[in-house]
Amino acid sequence: MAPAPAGLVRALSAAASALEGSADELNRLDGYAGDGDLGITMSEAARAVKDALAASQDQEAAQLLSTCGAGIARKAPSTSGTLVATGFLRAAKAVAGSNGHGVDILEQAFVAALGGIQARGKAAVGDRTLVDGLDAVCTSLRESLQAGRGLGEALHFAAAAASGATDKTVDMEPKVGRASWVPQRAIGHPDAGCAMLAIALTAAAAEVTAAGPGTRPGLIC
Amino acid sequence: MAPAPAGLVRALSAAASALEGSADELNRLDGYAGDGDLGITMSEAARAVKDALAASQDQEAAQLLSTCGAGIARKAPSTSGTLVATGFLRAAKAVAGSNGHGVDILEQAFVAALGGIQARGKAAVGDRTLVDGLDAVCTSLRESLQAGRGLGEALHFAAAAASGATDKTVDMEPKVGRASWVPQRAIGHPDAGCAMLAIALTAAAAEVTAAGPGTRPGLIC
Amino acid sequence: MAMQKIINEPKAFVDEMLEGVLLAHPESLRAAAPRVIVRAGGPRSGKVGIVTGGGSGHLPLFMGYVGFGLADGVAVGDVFASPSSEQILEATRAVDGGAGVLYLYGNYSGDVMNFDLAAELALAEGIETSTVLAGDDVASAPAGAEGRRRGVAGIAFLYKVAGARAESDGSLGEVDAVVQRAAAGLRSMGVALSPCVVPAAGRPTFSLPAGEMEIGMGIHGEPGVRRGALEPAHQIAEQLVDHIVADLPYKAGDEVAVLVNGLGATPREELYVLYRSVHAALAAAAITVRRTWVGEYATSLEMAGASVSVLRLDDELLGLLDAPCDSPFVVKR
Amino acid sequence: MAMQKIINEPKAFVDEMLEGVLLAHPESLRAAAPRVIVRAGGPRSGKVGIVTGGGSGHLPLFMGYVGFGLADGVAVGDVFASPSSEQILEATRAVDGGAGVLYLYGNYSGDVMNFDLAAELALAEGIETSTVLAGDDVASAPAGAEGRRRGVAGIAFLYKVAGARAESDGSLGEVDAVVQRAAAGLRSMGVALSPCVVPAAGRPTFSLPAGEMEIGMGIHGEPGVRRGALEPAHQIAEQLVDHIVADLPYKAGDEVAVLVNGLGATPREELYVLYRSVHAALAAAAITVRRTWVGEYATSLEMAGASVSVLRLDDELLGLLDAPCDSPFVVKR
Ligand SMILES: Nc1ncnc2c1ncn2[C@@H]1O[C@H](COP(=O)(O)OP(=O)(O)O)[C@@H](O)[C@H]1O
Ligand SMILES: Nc1ncnc2c1ncn2[C@@H]1O[C@H](COP(=O)(O)OP(=O)(O)O)[C@@H](O)[C@H]1O
Ligand SMILES: [Mg+2]
Ligand SMILES: [Mg+2]
Ligand SMILES: [Mg+2]
Ligand SMILES: [Mg+2]
Repeated sequence: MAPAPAGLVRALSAAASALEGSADELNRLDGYAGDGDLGITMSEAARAVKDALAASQDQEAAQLLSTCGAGIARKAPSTSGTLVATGFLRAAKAVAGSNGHGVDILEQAFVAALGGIQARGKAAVGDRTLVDGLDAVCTSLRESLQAGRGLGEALHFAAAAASGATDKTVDMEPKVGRASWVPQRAIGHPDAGCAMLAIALTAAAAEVTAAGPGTRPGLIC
Repeated sequence: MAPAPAGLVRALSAAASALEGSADELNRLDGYAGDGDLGITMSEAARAVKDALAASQDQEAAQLLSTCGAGIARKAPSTSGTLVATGFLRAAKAVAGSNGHGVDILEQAFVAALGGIQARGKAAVGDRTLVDGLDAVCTSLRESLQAGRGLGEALHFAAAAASGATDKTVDMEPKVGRASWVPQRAIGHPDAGCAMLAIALTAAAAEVTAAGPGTRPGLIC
Repeated sequence: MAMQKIINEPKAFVDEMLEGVLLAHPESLRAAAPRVIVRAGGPRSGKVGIVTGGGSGHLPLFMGYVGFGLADGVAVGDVFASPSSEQILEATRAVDGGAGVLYLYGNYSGDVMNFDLAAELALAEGIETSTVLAGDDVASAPAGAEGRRRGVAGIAFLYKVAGARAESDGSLGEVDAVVQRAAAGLRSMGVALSPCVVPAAGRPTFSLPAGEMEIGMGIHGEPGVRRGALEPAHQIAEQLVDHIVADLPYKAGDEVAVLVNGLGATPREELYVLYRSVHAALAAAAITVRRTWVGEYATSLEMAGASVSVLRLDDELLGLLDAPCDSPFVVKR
Repeated sequence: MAMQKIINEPKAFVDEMLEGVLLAHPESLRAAAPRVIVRAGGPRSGKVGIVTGGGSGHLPLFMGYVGFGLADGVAVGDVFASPSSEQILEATRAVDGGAGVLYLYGNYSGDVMNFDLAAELALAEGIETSTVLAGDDVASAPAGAEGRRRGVAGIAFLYKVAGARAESDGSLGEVDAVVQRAAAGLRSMGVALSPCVVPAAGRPTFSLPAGEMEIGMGIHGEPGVRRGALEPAHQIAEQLVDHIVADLPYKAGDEVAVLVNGLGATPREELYVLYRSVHAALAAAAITVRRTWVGEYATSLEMAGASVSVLRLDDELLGLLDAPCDSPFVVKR
């Protein structure tokens, strides 16, 4: 049993910190047409991730992702929290059953997460949710795989794709969740869940790039 | 059956108007240590008096006072309203059973009112209530009687006595009613019920003096 | 401050409220006269009638306690103002079942005078009455001057006791005696966190800056014993319990019923947070809580705050508290 | 705006509230797991269990509906936040009497996901579940999109119906069917007059200037359909009833039960003033009110405002509404 790579631990930790630091911003975005609590929820989720990381010394990647998912499900059981937890749990399964090494396994993890989130939340691409962002991320990772990009570079491309998807939601009508109750009030602002994904991925990418030569490059194994 | 004298009707009407006009002031005074509703109550009482006056054409004085008392009891059943109603009802009885003409019958009416109010409210002179004002008014009317003053003059002296009694309450501790729950908060302000009596009497006195030669001078009969 | 109220003309507030109540609960309540509400079934012959009354703006007080196992009739005053003796007399006539009528209400001088007047008029008509005043607010007068204290939420326990004893066919003297005993062992104290607005006045009854509280404030906004910075729930609970326990005094080993009452705007959740510490403070004094009521039993329109009431129990009182009661506002099984 | 709240540490609010509830009502409620509250008596073998849950801050929703003739267990979330699937699963296990478990809660995506997840886990353990969502708020999605509507105070009627049918030993399918029928004929709409403050946030959930109101606002402060000048009670009533009646549509001759619910700070008196006009508006549409509930059945902390819910009745539903129920928060005889 190999312990989880330091790159994964650092990426998750950086994403968690970025979400905690963006709590007010996320509350504000969720407040336009939702109930303004996404920042609170994601702070809880971030704390669950950090708790999992603190106890991760001997865990392999799949187990760590699964611990994160279970913790988020317990501590942050809102819509986005439950979906993100589902994503972690599905990613954990995908990773455990794979022989991939780099971008390939990252892509498998995200595709599995997206599948789980869509099964649970029943949102389609275009409904103006974090599914839009995840879908763009999966597409980007597939392209990076084909283009033979390295892990760090692929992560930057994925973060950019999530940001781009977030920008596109500004003009979209929400079709599911709280925001769908007053769809017109959402227009003109980006979807909060999508923005959350972009913030997390941007922080993860920056961290992995910044990781010095002493750290292992691999993210999953 | 003689109809009520015009002087009585005008005096009561003037007192009622003065109380309506002082509603905010009375609420304010009652608010220092009471519940701040004396102005509301006295406005209701004033309306009851005006209703009684409007239907008074053929009533004699005792009946008019009794109608006022019943109306106040029905419309303004707070502490002060109930006491004032009791005063009117007792005054009506005193007036009906008397052969007085001027200051003598006025004195009898006020003594009866004071007796009824003390029987109902159980406040002694010095407890910082409208009983203090009424007691001073009774003393003043007795003096006016002995000094052979006319009705108008006696009323002015009575109003002055009520004002003087009100001033004295500023330094007194309340012993009964709402204000007794926080006696220290009343100190420095006059008792609201006492002030109410002074306002009513002052207006009545001014009105009786201002009444031209066309009006009958008698107040009660 | 505009009035954030769901009302029509402020002057019509009380009468429209009454119309709504009668439309909503025709099977339970009826008007015996204007602003006089009695149980729909009419008086049960031989049962002691119970009449209460007081100002509006305190629901479920007073009207909410008209029902089976509670009171029989109520005289409804204007907001925060006494009903008239005429209304009280009408209620007395309507509930008289030949066994006499108990007057049970709060110790406010306007109410006392009007109930006393009604009692004289009722006696002249051959209806015997007896009076018990709730004067449970320890903040309103010192020990030794209990007779001057105002009545607050603790009266809910007295209705329960009185109504249960009357339903079990106690005589007027028996009902009076047990309610007097309950009243003698009943103490309350409250804290206000924000004022309310009387519709006809249109202004707050008092001003209390955000971040402050007033301990001992009365349910009409009568000034309390101390104003200061808002404290945590456990400190509020400890102060209220200290005042209450010191006053009777309750003894170690006593069994009590406790009521944590919301004044209007305070969420039920906060009342339970408060009760948690009330329970602990009583336990620290070796006083055992046998029954707990938490909710809105006596309000002051939309005032924020709460009060704590403690009733010393004996076997009879406990049994009467546990008897069923049923009004559109207060139900116990 | 400081928080005028009787609390200790905001973070401890939900757990201290729960401690208070369990101290106050040990004969009625017990904790089956952290933040999982069930009836003290445990599951009755052969009876369908009913589990509900949702965010805190809405008392008596959701916990207050755990009792005889109502629900059996509740998963308690943070303020305005869903409980976890783990809590729901614990509640499910604790109330299972072998006849299956009904999930009855409000249509919020966080809650839906967690209840669905719990249902999958329960089924894996051999406990059959069935789900009915309250989605009664007509302001939250247009006709044709009923499935997207959020649940508000009308769920009180659904608990009553579900609980009564389960107590009379209906099968899971029978209980589910009658509650679905009730839910299909249930519509609500509300108006908010002031925001509330979530303790952990410390700020109002939204801002609403004095003198304004928001029609159709959700119970967590979700934006409504129209904001404007505060209107008289009768105009508010007419608008709410118009939206509700137009939506189902209720037909002339229909018989209904009506709930006028206070959101937290609005006095009971105002609810009755509102009901007076609701009754008139329904009568104008030739709809007969057979039962009326007025009070706080689903709150939003100290939010000011009210909602109106209308349930179309048939004989079975009327009978189930009239059956007794008994929880520390909701009692009907
Ligand atoms: N059915 C869904 N599937 C995927 N994402 C969703 C869905 N519903 C909402 N979301 C996402 O969740 C975000 C809101 O999350 P959150 O604030 O936790 O929800 P809530 O407060 O309503 O429980 C939205 O901005 C959106 O991106
Ligand atoms: N027992 C009493 N006897 C005589 N006057 C009293 C008594 N109690 C109070 N008052 C007078 O009544 C005034 C308050 O009247 P009011 O505001 O109507 O009372 P409340 O609002 O308490 O019913 C006091 O200022 C005092 O003058
Ligand atoms: Mg949200
Ligand atoms: Mg007063
Ligand atoms: Mg008063
Ligand atoms: Mg939320």
